Amino acid sequence: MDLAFTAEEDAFRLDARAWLAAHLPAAPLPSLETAEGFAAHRAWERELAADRWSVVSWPEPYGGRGASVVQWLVFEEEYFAAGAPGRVNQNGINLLAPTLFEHGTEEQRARILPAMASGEVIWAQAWSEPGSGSDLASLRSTATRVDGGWLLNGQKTWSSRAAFADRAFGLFRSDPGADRPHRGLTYLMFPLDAAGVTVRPIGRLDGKPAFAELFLDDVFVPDQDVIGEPGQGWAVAMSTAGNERGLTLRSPGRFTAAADRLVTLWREQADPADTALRDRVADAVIGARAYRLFTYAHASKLAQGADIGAESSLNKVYWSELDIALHETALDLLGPLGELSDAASDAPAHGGWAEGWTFSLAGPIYAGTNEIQRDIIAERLLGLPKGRR
Amino acid sequence: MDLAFTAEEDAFRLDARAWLAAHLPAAPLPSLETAEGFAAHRAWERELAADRWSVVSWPEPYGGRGASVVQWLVFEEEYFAAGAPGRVNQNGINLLAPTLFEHGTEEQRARILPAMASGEVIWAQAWSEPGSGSDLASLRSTATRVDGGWLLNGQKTWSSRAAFADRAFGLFRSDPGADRPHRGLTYLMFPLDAAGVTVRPIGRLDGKPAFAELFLDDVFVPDQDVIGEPGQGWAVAMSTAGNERGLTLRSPGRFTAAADRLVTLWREQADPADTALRDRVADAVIGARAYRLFTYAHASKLAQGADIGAESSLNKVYWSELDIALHETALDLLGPLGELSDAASDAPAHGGWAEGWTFSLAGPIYAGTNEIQRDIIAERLLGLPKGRR
Amino acid sequence: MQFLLDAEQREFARTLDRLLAAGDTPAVVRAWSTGDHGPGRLLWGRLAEAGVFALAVPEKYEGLGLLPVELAAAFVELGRHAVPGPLVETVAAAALLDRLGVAAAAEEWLPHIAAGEARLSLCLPAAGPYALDADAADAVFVVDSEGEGDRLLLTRESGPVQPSVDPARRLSRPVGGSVVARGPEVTEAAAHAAGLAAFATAAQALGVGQALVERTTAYVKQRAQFGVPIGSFQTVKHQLADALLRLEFARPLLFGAALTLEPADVAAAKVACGEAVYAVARTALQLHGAIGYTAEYDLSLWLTKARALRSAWGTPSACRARVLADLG
Amino acid sequence: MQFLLDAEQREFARTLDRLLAAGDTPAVVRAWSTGDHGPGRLLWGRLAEAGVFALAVPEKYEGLGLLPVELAAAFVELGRHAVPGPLVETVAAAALLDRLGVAAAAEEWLPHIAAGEARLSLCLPAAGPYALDADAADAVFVVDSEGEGDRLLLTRESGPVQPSVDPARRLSRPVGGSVVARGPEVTEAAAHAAGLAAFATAAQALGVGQALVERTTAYVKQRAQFGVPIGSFQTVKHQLADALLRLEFARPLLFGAALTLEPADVAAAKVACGEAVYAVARTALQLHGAIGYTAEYDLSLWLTKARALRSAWGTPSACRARVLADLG
Repeated sequence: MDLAFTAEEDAFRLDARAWLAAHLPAAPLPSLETAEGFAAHRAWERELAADRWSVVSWPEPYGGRGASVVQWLVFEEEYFAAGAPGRVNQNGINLLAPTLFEHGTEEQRARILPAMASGEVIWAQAWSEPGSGSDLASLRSTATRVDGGWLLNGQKTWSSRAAFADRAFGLFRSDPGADRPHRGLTYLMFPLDAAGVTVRPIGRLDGKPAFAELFLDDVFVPDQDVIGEPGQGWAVAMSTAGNERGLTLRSPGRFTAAADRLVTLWREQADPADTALRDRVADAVIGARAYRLFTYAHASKLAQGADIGAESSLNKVYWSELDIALHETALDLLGPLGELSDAASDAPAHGGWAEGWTFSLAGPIYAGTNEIQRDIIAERLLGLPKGRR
Repeated sequence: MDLAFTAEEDAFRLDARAWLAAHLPAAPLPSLETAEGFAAHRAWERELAADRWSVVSWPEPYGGRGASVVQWLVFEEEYFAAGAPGRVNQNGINLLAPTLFEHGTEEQRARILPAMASGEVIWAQAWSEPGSGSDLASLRSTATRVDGGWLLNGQKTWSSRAAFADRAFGLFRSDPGADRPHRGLTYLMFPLDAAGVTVRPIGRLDGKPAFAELFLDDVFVPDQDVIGEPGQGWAVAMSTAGNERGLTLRSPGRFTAAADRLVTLWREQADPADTALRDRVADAVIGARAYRLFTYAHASKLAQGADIGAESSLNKVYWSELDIALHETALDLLGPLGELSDAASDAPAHGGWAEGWTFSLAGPIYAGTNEIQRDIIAERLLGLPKGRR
Repeated sequence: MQFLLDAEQREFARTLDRLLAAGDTPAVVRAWSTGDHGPGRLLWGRLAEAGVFALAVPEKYEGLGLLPVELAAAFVELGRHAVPGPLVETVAAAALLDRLGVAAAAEEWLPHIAAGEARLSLCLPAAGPYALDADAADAVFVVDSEGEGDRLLLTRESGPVQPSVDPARRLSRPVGGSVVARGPEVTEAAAHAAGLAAFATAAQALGVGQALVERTTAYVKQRAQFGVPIGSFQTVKHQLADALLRLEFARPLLFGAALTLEPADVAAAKVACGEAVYAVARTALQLHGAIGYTAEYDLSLWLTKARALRSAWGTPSACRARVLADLG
Repeated sequence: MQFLLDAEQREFARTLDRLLAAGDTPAVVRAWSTGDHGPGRLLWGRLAEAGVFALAVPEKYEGLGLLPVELAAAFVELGRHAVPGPLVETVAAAALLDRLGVAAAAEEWLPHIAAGEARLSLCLPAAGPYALDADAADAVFVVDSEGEGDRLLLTRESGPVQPSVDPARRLSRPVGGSVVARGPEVTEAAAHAAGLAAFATAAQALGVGQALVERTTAYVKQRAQFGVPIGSFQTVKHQLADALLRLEFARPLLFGAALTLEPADVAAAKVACGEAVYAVARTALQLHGAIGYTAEYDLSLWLTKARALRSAWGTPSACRARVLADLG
């Protein structure tokens, strides 16, 4: 049992650190949930990609470095420790790409992945529908077979990044007569500027259009943009969902970096005798450390060929609650400044605490609500009987 | 809107205070969950009764003072503030007596209540059975009609006080053919030393026999010890259950007094700069105050003739969680002493924190688990649909 | 002992509820958030007609006397309908001017406050450097320390708006001002005003929490997943039960504080209402899911306010300290 | 990077598990609680044969060297089976004697510890005045401060037993003793021993928590109310899910600390394991209901230990302070 990095991993860390030090934007980019910020973040993706830092864990032919899971974790630690910008293409990189690696064709990978790696094509996810959130199997948008492809109809919602992105991916009901709700679904990709697509941006709590509604009216998708077999979309998507909830969406480096910033804030702002705040700061540090070590244990299991499966639900609940607690502590440390939005001229420079807090509040909701995750933990990890919930 | 006491209420308070000051035992009585302590607490009941302080809210003919709800609350405040002994007959006074007042016959009241008021007869409750805890309607012990009375058979458990008490009350299935599980039950009283009754004391977490199992083998109960109509036991018991969960079982005076003792402990033990402990002490003070005021609002509603009903579930959850938090805070304040049982010679004099903590842990379980109470709050106060749980 | 609102007080609250329900308050809030104060001023006038501001003004200045129970009942409704504006600050400023005893200032402002013709903001040292909605106020009263003691300033320069996490709360650091009074009387009046502000904020927070529980309860009854209303899931039930529990045990602390206005009682009410409203907001958001996370859905008007009210006019930590400090 | 127990370490834990499962450990605990140490001593001997105590003794004293990972794995199993006795204290005393470098004392005690022939209790200033199970120990080491610095005493007088909330933990204030060493070496060795005690206690706590979750999971699968297993109720599921979550995120902190034994890492593990075990015990009790509240049901053996282990050898508050103090 060890936590030692190989010489290669150490070298990889130093490479990443050096590159980030040389390339990091001088000032924080504008919020990626704005048109201006989206463009700035796309440019940053391009810069990352130019030196093969945008998708380190992918094979080299697609723009990656073939990094191991541990190398990827190392990269993420360096990335967040440097305070580097948010990743505007994370829907594509974390959700769609793993599906393409597992279920896509060679043609699809060659066509789609390099453009994703370079930021040329930014992806939105299109999972939810107005009636289907936690109950994803109840989707009603349809894909109808036509010559050479499919026609999409219906409505998607909570489509993150869709306000400014280029393409989207999601599930559509291709066989309305299937005997169970999660059968007869097909996994498709489509352009957001295609004929028949209407994108209505939706502002999140702070007003920024972090997601959108998509209205689809006879949107043509060629066969080449179906992933896996038609009708098998649920099985195809589940590998992505596991990924979304698990290792990749929230890397430990994000929380260790945030905890470090919190400690700095605490030292600047707090009376060290205020043990109530001190204990919460300590809990953030301990929680981030726990999440990091838990992830290294996962990485070790993966390296041994083990499957993570339902354990990813533990990750999801843990990081989402840690993230909220950490940001609430920061707002309390800020005192009267804690009410300010990051757009306020008085807001602490390089803080981002208000936006971070707003973002954290969504954590227990998206990628499978924490209620669903706890059901999964109880049923699959502890073997408790299924109930009606 | 006011919280003002009348001159009569103020005089009542001073009377109670003076009596308590004159009669309070010089040293704390031994735990009432021991044979020695049980006897001492029975003697204390006798002393209370001699001056009509054992059942102040009862009518005078039965040994009470006809006190109003507010006067009862005032008495309880004084009682707990004085640090007076626990009430060994609370099962009788708080659970059985309200049922007798509502559903008993005049003969039953005359026969049973004065002996209860004086401590001559101490009562145990016998609600639960091994298979029936939260699901009380699934009781299986039987009452079989015989000439002049009933024969009881079966097993009761978690019968608090039964290790040392004189008599018990509970529900028995008198009509096994009834169409629904909560029909065909009869409310009966029986002596614990009757032929056919076997009492097996059960030690709680600290080993003290705070409750017992009762094995009933053809125990004869005369008709005069049935409360209400045979077969109507469920309806009869529900009034008692509401009472148990509501105002009477846990009077606010208990928690305001405990919070005061906690503040004293905090001042003795804690670094005032330790805001983490300070905040928890403040929360106990605030919580006890909230529970007191909430109860005064209830008392005002009752005085207007309103029914409390499902609101008593709010009480139950609140005081049980407050009680645990308060005692956990005390244990943390005590530092290394916090691990000691109250029997330890090093334990703080007049502390009782360890026993209080042990006792508090049962709060969310008995008198309807807090899970059941939250179901009731959601369904009856908020009108949410019944689920399968 | 009659620790319940009487029939007249309950009717007063119902009147405000009807008035606000009829006034499309969400549209007023959204306008206010963009700096359009017109609809908010109209609503302010109607609230004044109903007597809200007169509750904080003594009779000799054309008010109804300081009536804390009615004031609490009113602010619960104001919170419940997410009414924007320097409501707390105006009544607290009234309390300050009344307590200060500088006749000219009292005569100049108090009758106008009672009549709904003056909106005031307020900035006191204990509550941080920001004044709420100073850009919409007729004036801002500022207490600061200078040399030998506290002084009270009056300014009409609100300073640039510093956006809050609640778009309907427009913060700024007021600039300059002329001296109205100096000395220990200012300190004492400021403490009195800060207490009343904490008290009114507690009431407002309780009302916000109540709206969040009401709206969430309604939502989970109709929102279906897996073929049943989500309100039939036990964890949904228990989360809402806990939310109700928090509010129902914060409420008596609020009205208990109304009867005394003692600092420790007000602090206890502020802790309980402030912690409750934030916890309830978390629950409301979680049970709504993504739709609750959007600015266009009205729930957001209450959600964003919850965090701000938890700390405004007395952080939980400061209030807990006060509760223990005053135990004597 | 291989942050998992290897096959040999897992097999070692399984061996201990089998040994303890075969030994009717609950009966041993109950005897121990009444002061009957016979069965506990027999079990101690079997644990020593399996190599448990040798893990804390260097090879030159007939041990296996200080092997923190294996020690953690072992103490998880000891906690999981609620093994009574001064287990933590004996390995911490071994660490103290090894670090102190007083050859005579090390030679006298360490080989006997490794062989399971010596049970030691330990009393260090930072952890309060009580020694655990001193009445069952062959000797008690006590560090105290006198005049110019710390000194290490050895005593065989255990003092009267002070009952703990956990009947299987017999506390006392040891009396008198002869001086073994003085000076800064004692201070340094005591700090090292306190760290190892906190570390072993964290592991024991994690094991206790694991047993509580295992037993409660089994119970809710078979206990029926309202016609179904209570484990099918969503709030029961979620309470157990949260319990598992706490343990599974405390575990990596424990083994992370094993790799460094750095005070801050040990403190983080102690906070997480200590808070987890107490929270898990609350859940276990609640989901068992009344039966969990009884001394005769075996669950109580773990429940009562949970509270004690949360604070033993480092309160959560002290450990949190340490985590931040050492961040540099």
